[in-house]
Amino acid sequence: MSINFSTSIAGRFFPTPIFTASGCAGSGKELSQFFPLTSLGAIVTKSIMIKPRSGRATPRMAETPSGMLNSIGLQGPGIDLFLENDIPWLRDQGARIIVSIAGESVEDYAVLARRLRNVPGISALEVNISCPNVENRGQVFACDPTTASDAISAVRRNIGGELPIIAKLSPDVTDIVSIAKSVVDAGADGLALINTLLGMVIDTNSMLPKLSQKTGGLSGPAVRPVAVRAIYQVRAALPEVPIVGMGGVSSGRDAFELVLAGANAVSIGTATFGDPLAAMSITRELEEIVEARGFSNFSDAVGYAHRTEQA
Amino acid sequence: MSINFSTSIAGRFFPTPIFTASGCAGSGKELSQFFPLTSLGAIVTKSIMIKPRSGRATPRMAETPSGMLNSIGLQGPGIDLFLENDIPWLRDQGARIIVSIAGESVEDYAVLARRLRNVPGISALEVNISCPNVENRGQVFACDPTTASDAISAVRRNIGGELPIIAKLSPDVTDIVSIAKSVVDAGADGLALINTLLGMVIDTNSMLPKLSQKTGGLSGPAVRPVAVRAIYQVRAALPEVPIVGMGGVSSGRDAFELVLAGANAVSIGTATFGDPLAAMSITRELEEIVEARGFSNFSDAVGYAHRTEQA
Amino acid sequence: MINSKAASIKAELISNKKAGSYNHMVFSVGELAAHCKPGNFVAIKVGGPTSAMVLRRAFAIYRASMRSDGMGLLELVVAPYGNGSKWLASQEAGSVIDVIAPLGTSFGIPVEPVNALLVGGGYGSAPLFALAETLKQRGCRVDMVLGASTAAKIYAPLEGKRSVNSLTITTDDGSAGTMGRVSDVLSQLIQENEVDVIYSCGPMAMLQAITEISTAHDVVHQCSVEESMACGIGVCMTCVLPVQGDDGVVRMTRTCVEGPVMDGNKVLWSTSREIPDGVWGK
Amino acid sequence: MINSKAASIKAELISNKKAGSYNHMVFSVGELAAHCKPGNFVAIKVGGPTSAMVLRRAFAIYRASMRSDGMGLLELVVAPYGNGSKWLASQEAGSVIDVIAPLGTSFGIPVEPVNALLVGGGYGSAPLFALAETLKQRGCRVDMVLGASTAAKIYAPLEGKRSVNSLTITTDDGSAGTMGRVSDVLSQLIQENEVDVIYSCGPMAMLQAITEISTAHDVVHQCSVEESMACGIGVCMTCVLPVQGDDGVVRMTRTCVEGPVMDGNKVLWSTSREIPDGVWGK
Ligand SMILES: Cc1cc2nc3c(=O)[nH]c(=O)nc-3n(C[C@H](O)[C@H](O)[C@H](O)COP(=O)(O)OP(=O)(O)OC[C@H]3O[C@@H](n4cnc5c(N)ncnc54)[C@H](O)[C@@H]3O)c2cc1C
Ligand SMILES: Cc1cc2nc3c(=O)[nH]c(=O)nc-3n(C[C@H](O)[C@H](O)[C@H](O)COP(=O)(O)OP(=O)(O)OC[C@H]3O[C@@H](n4cnc5c(N)ncnc54)[C@H](O)[C@@H]3O)c2cc1C
Ligand SMILES: Cc1cc2nc3c(=O)[nH]c(=O)nc-3n(C[C@H](O)[C@H](O)[C@H](O)COP(=O)(O)O)c2cc1C
Ligand SMILES: Cc1cc2nc3c(=O)[nH]c(=O)nc-3n(C[C@H](O)[C@H](O)[C@H](O)COP(=O)(O)O)c2cc1C
Ligand code: FES
Ligand code: FES
Repeated sequence: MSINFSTSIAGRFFPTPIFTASGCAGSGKELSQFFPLTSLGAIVTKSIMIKPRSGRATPRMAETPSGMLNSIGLQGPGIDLFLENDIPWLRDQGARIIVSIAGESVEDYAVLARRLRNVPGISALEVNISCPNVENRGQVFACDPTTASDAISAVRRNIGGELPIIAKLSPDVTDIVSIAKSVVDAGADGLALINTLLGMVIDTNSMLPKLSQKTGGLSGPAVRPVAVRAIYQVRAALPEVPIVGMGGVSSGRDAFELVLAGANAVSIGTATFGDPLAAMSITRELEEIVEARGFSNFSDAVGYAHRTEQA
Repeated sequence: MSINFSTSIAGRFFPTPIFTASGCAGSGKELSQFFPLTSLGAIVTKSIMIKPRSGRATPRMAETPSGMLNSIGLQGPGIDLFLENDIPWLRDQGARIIVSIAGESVEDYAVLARRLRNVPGISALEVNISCPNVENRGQVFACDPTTASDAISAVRRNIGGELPIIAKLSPDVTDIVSIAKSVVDAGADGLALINTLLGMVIDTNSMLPKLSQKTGGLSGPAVRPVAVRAIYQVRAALPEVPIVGMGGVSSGRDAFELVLAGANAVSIGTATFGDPLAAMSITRELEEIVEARGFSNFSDAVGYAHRTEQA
Repeated sequence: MINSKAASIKAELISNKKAGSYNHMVFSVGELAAHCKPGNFVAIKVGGPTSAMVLRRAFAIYRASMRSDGMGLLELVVAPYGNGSKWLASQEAGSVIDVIAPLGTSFGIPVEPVNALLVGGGYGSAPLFALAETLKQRGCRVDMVLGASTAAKIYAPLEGKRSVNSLTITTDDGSAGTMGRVSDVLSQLIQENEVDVIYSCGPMAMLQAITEISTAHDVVHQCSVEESMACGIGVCMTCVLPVQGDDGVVRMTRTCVEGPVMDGNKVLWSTSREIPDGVWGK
Repeated sequence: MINSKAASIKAELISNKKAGSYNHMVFSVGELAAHCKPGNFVAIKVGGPTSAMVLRRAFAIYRASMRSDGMGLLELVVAPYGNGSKWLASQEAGSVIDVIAPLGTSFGIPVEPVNALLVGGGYGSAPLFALAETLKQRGCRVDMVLGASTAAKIYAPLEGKRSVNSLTITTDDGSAGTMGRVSDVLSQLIQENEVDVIYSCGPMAMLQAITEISTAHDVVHQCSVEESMACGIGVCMTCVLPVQGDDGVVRMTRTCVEGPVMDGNKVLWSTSREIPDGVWGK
């Protein structure tokens, strides 16, 4: 095929617009057994925190109609081991790397940004602000324009001028556009939409919540209409800000839907659990659709569903 | 079977806890061809407004994974014809009637409450506040504690002491508990959870939003985990307030899940589109499950999944 | 009100055969077959017990008959298009399918013999053959026009062709019959055959074009419309069209209960995705 | 790292037969069969193309073999329980199923002949028969205990029984063998047969009970655990258990890549739905 299938996010170039979603591909080692990581636009690593983290007790997941709940609780090795083991390995693979970070306080985000600012081989930082803020009664950063922008400002001040910042937003808010605006004002170069929706499953045998933590994050095709709506609204309000779209994409058609809504790149999460090769088949299918619809540049399709408003 | 399967909402008695969901059963005429309406706990009628309303242009719906989007736009005959035709017919059937009302201004809700206050044969009023407030930049009443409670207060002041008020909330908010508290403070006797989630589908052939109104309300099994979470949170915060639960229920197991989370009754919406007899099979299955789990009173199962916290 | 004979049943699939681009599918539906009239449709559950598809799919009844051995047969013509119809078309004889039938209005049959022109687009020809038979039995002259994008999408079985006086075919690509659209040949046929009534079924744009021609020639036009339907039984309000009532008022009208067969001249056709001015409650 | 032989394939279902409460299912998997070891599992896509089930289901490999004609066979024992397993068990020979295999760790085979005791609960007996054969070939003594709630849930095919020195059966309701649980009979068997190593597979509560006994008798315990898995390939972190590493540190460890076969004595069994104290990163 002959179309230009590359995309760019805040000045960074990616040869294809299909990324992995944070937390759904680990740090790439396992998937590399199924395909070379270089065939991804980028690998977005599992959100890393300052310290090692056990995550939540099991059960951590429940399948739901066309989706799943998870409450992994950000299990991970902490930034030191991550920088020691995962980043060099990914660099050796030649993968394009987007590092996702998560914190429990504004200071955590600042510390993580400082640790990452001079690490070579990273394309961008994705800032997961769908985390409880321990300094504010556990309220999730992404659920309030002020705390959301505090976290992003902390990263902005500490990251230096080089690395683009992508703020990842939660759909569990009354007005996602106002949150998007506040984090862009605070220095985010791009937005990732959407994180999971808060949900719960009750086991009707034990008659107790299925997850040990009671609530969990809903992902998968079930949430795709919410993702498309969020991306469309934010693209309409902030036409110049690049968006990494995600939420229930499991085919090239689905990815194209997010692109038409306004996504400059599309991350694949839950679909990888059903099919380790999902990102590859979606890449192939999306390229076919974009070409079949008559686009010679992928970027011309981004936000194309808005065209009536613009006319 | 010998269990006590009845439920009560704000002092009103219903012989079974399975209701229809507003907008998913019209005013009962069509379903009465499939089963007698008396076998429902109650029929909740399609939200009625003051004046006749054409609703939105088609396409008004799109199927989504394990769900659907709709943007009917509250098509209906207006309160006069509704009181003239639908209520007498329903009374003749012997059905228990919950009338759902919707307005575009606080005054609309007041007017509708006055029109309904002396109508005999109604068990309760369900107040759909997931409507755009034309006096406040089209912001949805249910999305803000103040506007939500303004609408409910207007109904409270005008309805008189007789008819229980059930406030129907939107899940598209950052903190549903605060909205629930505000409407209860404003005089709601019960809560209906949840209305649809705001979503969008883009047609990848036309490359435009599938619905004429672009966005629509997401319903069906896809949203059940969000409904269970909302009901559980509100039940935990307001243990004494009765809840009519709904969202993605298509089996007795699903209904039981909402009951365990805290629903005193369960409304069936989208499932009726897939099976006109859904409410009947769900009633049968739920009664079987409740009995099989050892409850002799349905009401003992309500909120049973909270028991660890109480212990 | 909804079709008073409507019932929800489990029907065994008796046969499923390819016919051009379509599948001709036969179900055993017992007594129900006796209540199905030309123009009625059925609503079918698709995808099996763990399906992500929550809505039924509507299909026009191609033919319904009571066999002499008492078996009631229902026949459909299915275009395997998206997930639902592909699933249905992939079912094998012996499968048990969840069907609600019959639904909706049927074609009005004139009491006196008239000259009828039947116009079908794509699988829209399906309900016209049973209609043609009925009309012939009433002594009508029946001419038929079928159109599609290409030859394989013309559904016109041999036995069906027998019951019409003439059959004209149009295809967009010229692979069968006249190159062009059904509307291109209508005016001439109406005049030649002194047509009194047009019966049509097919894509909405075709029905709109036919309405323009029927109005110009002052011919009655009964059309079977196809708005997407969530429930098929009148409770969801997704399937509406602006239609003028007997009282002159235009209302957003449910095509699943007051259709699918409607008076084409009373429909306010529109492609604008907006409610036309003057509609009740706009 | 994940099983280095793991691959995603379409496998034809060759046969599907009821065996008590279970289905014995045979798939044609080609060369892959040669790489499957006792203890490995497979991950299967369930529900067909329009399924609402987005996650694979894990199944222990009952047997894998290369036939003399070059056909590679993979055999599973499936309990039809919920939507996924019921769908799988309802598939007919000839269906093509999406399988990832082999996954996870396998049972460690001793280099010297030892006395082995194999303990299975319910369908947990499945992987033990292939293991028994391997151990016998290495000259081990192999005793087996199988437990279930009731007789129909004991999976113990004739040819499987042949490869063990003794088979003890327990059922909760006494409908077969001794009434009671497998753990009730273990101590005696360990002593009588001078058991060096226990291999087990079954519900987590059973594995925990066995661990207590194996620790008391200072016997090695290799168990195949069953935590619910979303991905099966190590990328989602849903399938973790607190397990002590060689460095003495207890980490939440993925049972899909560092299991399902694990050293039972290193697992911190817990039913509390809380992360035990002392776990790394708590
Ligand atoms: C009253 C009525 C009668 C109908 N009769 C028939 C019939 O006799 N035979 C039949 O095959 N279908 C018929 N349909 C259409 C049928 O109900 C489904 O819409 C169709 O099978 C597609 O469903 P799906 O799940 O495969 O596709 P979906 O994934 O649900 O896609 C549906 C969408 O595709 C469009 N579409 C549907 N079919 C086609 C097609 N063939 N070519 C291009 N676009 C299409 C629809 O307008 C809709 O937007 C009828 C519909 C109605 C409302
Ligand atoms: C490593 C591993 C190996 C496995 N090996 C096998 C195997 O060899 N054979 C096999 O049948 N299954 C096996 N399973 C279980 C299998 O993966 C599925 O969980 C099971 O088939 C249920 O899936 P479902 O979709 O039918 O039910 P779901 O609706 O997904 O319900 C699953 C739930 O039911 C519980 N459950 C699952 N099976 C049973 C049962 N039989 N009795 C009571 N509760 C149950 C699970 O703990 C879980 O909470 C294995 C699982 C793992 C992780
Ligand atoms: C098991 C699991 C773990 C996740 N972990 C993270 C995470 O660590 N950081 C993050 O920003 N998002 C995380 N997510 C959210 C995904 O990155 C993604 O935003 C969401 O799942 C929606 O996409 P999907 O429907 O394609 O999965 C996780 C999702 C799942 C299912
Ligand atoms: C087609 C359709 C129309 C609806 N109309 C209304 C309405 O008029 N008033 C209202 O309060 N809710 C309305 N709802 C929301 C339902 O009552 C219900 O809250 C929601 O659909 C979730 O339940 P479900 O998943 O069982 O459908 C409508 C839902 C659908 C699908
Ligand atoms: S399809 Fe539901 S009202 Fe017509
Ligand atoms: S199942 Fe996903 S990491 Fe083990």
